[in-house]
Amino acid sequence: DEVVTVDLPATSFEGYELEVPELSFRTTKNTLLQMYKDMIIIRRMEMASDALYKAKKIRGFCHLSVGQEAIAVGIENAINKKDTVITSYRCHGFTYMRGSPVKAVLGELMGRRCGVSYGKGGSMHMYTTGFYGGNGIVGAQVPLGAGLAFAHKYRNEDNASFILYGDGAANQGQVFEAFNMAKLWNLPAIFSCENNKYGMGTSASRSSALTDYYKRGQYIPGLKVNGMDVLACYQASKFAKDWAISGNGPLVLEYETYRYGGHSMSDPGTTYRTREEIQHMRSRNDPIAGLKHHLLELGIATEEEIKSYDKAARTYVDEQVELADASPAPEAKMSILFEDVYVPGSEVPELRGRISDDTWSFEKNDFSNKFLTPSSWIKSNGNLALAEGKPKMEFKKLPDFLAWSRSKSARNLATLCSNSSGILV
Amino acid sequence: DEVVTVDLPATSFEGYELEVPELSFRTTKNTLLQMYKDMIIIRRMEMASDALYKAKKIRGFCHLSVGQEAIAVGIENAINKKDTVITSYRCHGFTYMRGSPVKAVLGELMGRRCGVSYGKGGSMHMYTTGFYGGNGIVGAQVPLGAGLAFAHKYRNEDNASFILYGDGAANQGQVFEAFNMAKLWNLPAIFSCENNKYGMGTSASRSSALTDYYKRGQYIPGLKVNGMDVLACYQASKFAKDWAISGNGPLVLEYETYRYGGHSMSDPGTTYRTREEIQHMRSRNDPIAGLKHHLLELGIATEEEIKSYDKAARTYVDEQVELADASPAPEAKMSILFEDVYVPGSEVPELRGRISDDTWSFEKNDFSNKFLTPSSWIKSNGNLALAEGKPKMEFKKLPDFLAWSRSKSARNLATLCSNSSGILV
Amino acid sequence: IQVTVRDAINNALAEELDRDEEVFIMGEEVAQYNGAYKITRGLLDRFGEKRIIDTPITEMGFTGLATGAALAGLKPVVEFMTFNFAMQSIDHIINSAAKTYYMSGGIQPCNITFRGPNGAAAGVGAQHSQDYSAWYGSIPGLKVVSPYSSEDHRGLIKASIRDPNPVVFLENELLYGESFELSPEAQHPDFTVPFGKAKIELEGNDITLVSHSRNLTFCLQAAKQLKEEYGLTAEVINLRSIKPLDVPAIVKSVMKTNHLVTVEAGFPAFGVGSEIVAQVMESEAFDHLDAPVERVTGAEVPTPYAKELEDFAFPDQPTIMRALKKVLSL
Amino acid sequence: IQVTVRDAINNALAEELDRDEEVFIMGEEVAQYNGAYKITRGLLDRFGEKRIIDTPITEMGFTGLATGAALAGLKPVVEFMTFNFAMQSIDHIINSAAKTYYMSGGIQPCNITFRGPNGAAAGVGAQHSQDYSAWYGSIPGLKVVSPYSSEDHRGLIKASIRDPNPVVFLENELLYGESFELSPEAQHPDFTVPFGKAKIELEGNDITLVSHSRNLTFCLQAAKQLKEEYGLTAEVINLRSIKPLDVPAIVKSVMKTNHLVTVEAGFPAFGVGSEIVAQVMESEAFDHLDAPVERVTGAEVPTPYAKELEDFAFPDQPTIMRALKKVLSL
Ligand SMILES: Cc1ncc(C[n+]2csc(CCOP(=O)(O)OP(=O)(O)O)c2C)c(N)n1
Ligand SMILES: Cc1ncc(C[n+]2csc(CCOP(=O)(O)OP(=O)(O)O)c2C)c(N)n1
Ligand SMILES: [Mg+2]
Ligand SMILES: [Mg+2]
Repeated sequence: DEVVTVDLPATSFEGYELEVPELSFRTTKNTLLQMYKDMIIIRRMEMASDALYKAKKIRGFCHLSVGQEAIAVGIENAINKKDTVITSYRCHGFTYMRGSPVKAVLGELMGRRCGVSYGKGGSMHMYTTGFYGGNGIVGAQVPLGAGLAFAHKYRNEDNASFILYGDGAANQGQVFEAFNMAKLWNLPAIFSCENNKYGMGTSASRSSALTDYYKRGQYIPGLKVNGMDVLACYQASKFAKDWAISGNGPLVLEYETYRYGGHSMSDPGTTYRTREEIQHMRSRNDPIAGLKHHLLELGIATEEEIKSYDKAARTYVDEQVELADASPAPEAKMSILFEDVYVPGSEVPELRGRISDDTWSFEKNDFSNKFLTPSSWIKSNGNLALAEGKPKMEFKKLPDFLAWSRSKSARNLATLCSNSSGILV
Repeated sequence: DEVVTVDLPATSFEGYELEVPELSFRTTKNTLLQMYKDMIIIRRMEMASDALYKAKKIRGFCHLSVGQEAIAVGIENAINKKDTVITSYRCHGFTYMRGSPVKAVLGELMGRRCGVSYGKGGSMHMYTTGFYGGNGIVGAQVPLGAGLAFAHKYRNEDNASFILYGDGAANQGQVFEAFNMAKLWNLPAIFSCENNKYGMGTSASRSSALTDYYKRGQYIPGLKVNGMDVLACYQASKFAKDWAISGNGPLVLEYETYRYGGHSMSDPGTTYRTREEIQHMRSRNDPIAGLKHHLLELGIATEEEIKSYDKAARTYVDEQVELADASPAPEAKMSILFEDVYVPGSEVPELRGRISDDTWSFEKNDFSNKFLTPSSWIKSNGNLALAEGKPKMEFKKLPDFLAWSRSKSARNLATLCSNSSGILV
Repeated sequence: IQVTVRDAINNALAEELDRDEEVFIMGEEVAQYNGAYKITRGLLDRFGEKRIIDTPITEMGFTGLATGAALAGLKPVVEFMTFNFAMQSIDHIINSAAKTYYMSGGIQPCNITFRGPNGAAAGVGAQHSQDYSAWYGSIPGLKVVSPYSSEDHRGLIKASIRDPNPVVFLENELLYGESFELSPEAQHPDFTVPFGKAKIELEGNDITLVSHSRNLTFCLQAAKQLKEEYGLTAEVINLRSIKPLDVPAIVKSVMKTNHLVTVEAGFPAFGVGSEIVAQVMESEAFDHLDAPVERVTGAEVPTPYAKELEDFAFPDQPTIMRALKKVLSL
Repeated sequence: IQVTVRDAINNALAEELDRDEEVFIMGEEVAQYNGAYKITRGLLDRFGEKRIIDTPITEMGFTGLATGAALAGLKPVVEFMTFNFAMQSIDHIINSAAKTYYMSGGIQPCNITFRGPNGAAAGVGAQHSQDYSAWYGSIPGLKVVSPYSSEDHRGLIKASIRDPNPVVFLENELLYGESFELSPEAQHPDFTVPFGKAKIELEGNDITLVSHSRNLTFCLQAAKQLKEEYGLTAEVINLRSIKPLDVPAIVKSVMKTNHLVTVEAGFPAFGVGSEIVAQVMESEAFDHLDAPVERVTGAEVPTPYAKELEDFAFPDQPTIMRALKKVLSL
């Protein structure tokens, strides 16, 4: 794998109480190629989600990151699997980068059993090894992420926690509480603000008295990064990880970025900003176009090759869409409904359904009061749940629950979501 | 009333993104005398509370401000009755300064009907005109106080809101949320940190990554003030009010101070700090001794006169203690228990006591289900509540509730708590 | 006229803003964006920035700030994008708003209205689907309403804003687009619905169905089915208020029908139905019950995303039918 | 041996800290100050700063941080100075801790224990006196316990720390100094009390008294008085767990005694008693009830400060006696 030198423009970084990272750095051709592939897959995946949403195959909320791909890709390429990442609901790209197949992300979005959260979490709640969600409460992930950093420190691990939050979230009080503890306790926490200029329909300057998000740690050094340039994101994230594991404590990163689409599927995204603004960002600052330019310039790939990657990505994502769409939804059974409320083996004796007859007993692995229910009901009411007889709790392969404390159960996604096109991942 | 010139030492202030107030200012002899009298009454009152607590006449929590008197006194003398003040639970001095007789403060502490909150609030919950409590949840008063400032602005009033909170409270996330909104909306909010160096047993440096509390508004200018010097407190508070009503928006003040006693009555206050430290502050920095020195130096009072003030203060507070102690507790009646849950005339139909028979009907002004209760119970159980017959709700004089929105019902404290020694207040 | 719940709230807010200078609206996206669910559409244009205020995403901060403004005598209407986010600021709703009048011995009122959608929408997952009726309903000092029809919403939002106490006004996102007839009386600018008065949506003789908010829809459907299939009539009671709870109306109905089913979308334990059962047992209606009360509730699970499972998570017509049939031994 | 509740918790915490490196304690004043109520006395000296951690006063922040550490596999024990302050961070307890295992489809557990005094102490006013049993008890994904004796506290705190789910452990400040006999079995380092198993504190035949935490004291006093004055025996049930609730134990007892009184310190509406009544009505015990269940609860008021009024705010022996006599028609 050939080594290349990347020269970032001086505008890539702005520092607050620190020296900005080197603008020139060495990496390999394959690393750059991989970043390209990662970004185009994420974009394709998000575009597929958009289409699936419009086809009414995805319900509820769905927050896409088209335009912001460089951040997830830059970070993941700079860290290792033992580092930890936590984000807001805008999490699909991160979920993919942290190891989930596209099919599992899309499966989750479509509420399928093959989804990364078995269809139980939905768009905002995805988890993989080293990835702690997808969080739906704006700002809540920030102290949670500080807790991940705390755990790294507690265990003397040489790892850092990357904590992503938006410009809107940056005003939540708990962010400042997390800053304070992280600084007091010198935690390897990388507070990473994805400043995409808007929180829903509110522009940064209407939500934040100080829009220099990289300075808002005040007593924590900060770094502003061009979040539309994956190479700057990569270099900044490497710097950040080094910073944290060198015992410097927390750091506040601000990735300046832009979301091309609306806040979520119900927001056209055009009432509070101009089409020109969006168009400007897309045409002048697109992270994928930007990296493509580098690949060509550095002679890493030809136009021809890049086209083939783009095509392969489309094919791969299309296949994953099909696989996910062909996958079944969770069975409409009470045994599945009540699964995962408590860790197997430690359940409460019963959980109640919508009426007393639907009370589920974990001991019986069946309805609690089955025999109190007039049998006539079972036939007449057309309710699957009651008619299902004695469903078997399908325990997913989970390690002994007492052993879980040490490592999050590594779920073997491969068995659930086999990838077909191997070329890209 | 004669005008005098006060020259503060240069160490009185430290500024952050602003020019510190003038060190030399003119005031009147009477103003200085009044400040002295205010401080010695507060100290006497707090000492009386200490004694009453030890005599088990005060229950639960009780947080004294001995050592911190200069802040309440400095602020009140710098503002007017239409300005607003809100504090933490350490509120007795402020309650007094905002117009409550000592008897009403002590009455509240002793849980008497003559208490400033009619005995319902206790040590941490006192309210008078322009004073919005005494708040028991650390930090909660900060956004509440920003709301007071919001109301000033909404009504185009030339007033400011002084929002007192501790060094411990300064880390609560909602403080930062309040900072942000106050700055965004340019509210006349004076965020006033009483830095007494400890939050319970935790020293500032163990709770706060940045102990320069006057800088923690970051994008809000700040001023550190010698909180042990009432003249510095006075001048800073005047400056702050001027700042706010001149349309400059919020300001963060830090009054550096010290509490001589423990955090509350159950804390000896000596396990987390040395006796030397306490002794040093008491003997070198006491605000009362400091002002006395000025009074003598400026020829405002003689040693003799000061002794007479001290004596008068003692006499006054002793009398108020007696009056308060001679006042009755709230009558142990259900009508009193259920009073004040809702504004009169807008109550819910019933509130429930500890058992269904004790359900109180506001319509009947009696127990709801009186006639369901076997009459034998009323005699046999010895429960006052049930035996009381038809108590009359004693509505306190409250204006029409729809008119309340405009001005907080000005309770005529005088009728409840008549002062005897007039010389001092 | 037919009016959607959305328009009913919107108009009522506009009228109250017109009526009283001290009323203002504060919340995330309420102004320029016209509300996440468009409840405040047009209000910024009409009333300006002073009265319709976009906040940063800082629930604890703006809830506290609005409560402080209420202590100063203003009459804030605080919109939560959903009540799930009010869990961040519930301390202010309870400790700063609900308890202050009492703690002050009756000298410090707090006229504030907290409103927004409560409970689940469709497919929004576990963190966005909780129903807080029982939690708020347990707090003395608060009034809590959970309206159903456009008339309910209109009358109760006006009553809430005019009430001198803090009120929690629980809406339902899935009702916003529903249309209901608005009677001529209800169109009056001073039309209010009193707190604590349930409404009989359908009279009946054989069983009482008690519910609030969106589940009334399913109750009315089930009542219709019961009539069609068994010739029996259900009396359907719309609680409208959670605190105070109109137990007398329930008792009266049960004394007529001798059967009771409660329907709500909250978690089953310590819920609205539980309290109704407990109070019915304490009442004269108890001796009139011919069968145990059946509670229809949300299922005892964090709300699952997949529709196949979510369908088991909240009451629907078939489940209510099962309850009716069980209680009536059909 | 006789052991205070304080020492029982303290010792159990020490043993669990010894047993498992991944257990740590975090909270305000837990380390250098030895705990606001001295529950963690001596633990800093013994286990050091890494394991016993003083936090700033930032409930939302440190609850979130500890929950994050639990997601990473550590086993935090979070002390709230009182559960009243946990209202600031209840969003993390519920949305971040309780719901995550479900939202992840069972791949992301969260082993965390939230503990501290719940409900009222003496004379601490309205903001420091709320009882949160029913609120937490309604949340699927949480386990909630409210122990009474030293044995309960010891066994349940160990069970909570070892349980792989989030547990809310509700203590009572006024119990800390109370002494209880600790049996030899209970002294074993692996002694745990199972979740959801009520304990019969006193056997009896004429009426069942169900309670939790400190109110057991008054229940036992009332049972004694009932015996002395009327020769009747009450069966006193200590719930120990709020979620899961040991309804079978209540049902069994009621089928024997035919009478039931519940006693709790929370607000009456949507409370522990309400749920018990509702579940008893759904059970076989219903037909065995000879009188309506009576609920003894906290009064429906923000807690008043003055003792004369506070005395009306929470259950006591005379009030329980009134309930017993009412239900038994004495
Ligand atoms: C506590 C809370 N308040 C409000 C919301 C509703 N909400 C979801 S996303 C969002 C905007 C967040 O903006 P930002 O942090 O900038 O992130 P972005 O969407 O731009 O990635 C809001 C208000 C929420 N989910 N949680
Ligand atoms: C939210 C909350 N957390 C914890 C407490 C308990 N508590 C009461 S006072 C206090 C210390 C506050 O210190 P500081 O803000 O410095 O004020 P000071 O007591 O020094 O005046 C604590 C932790 C509380 N009342 N509220
Ligand atoms: Mg944003
Ligand atoms: Mg302090």
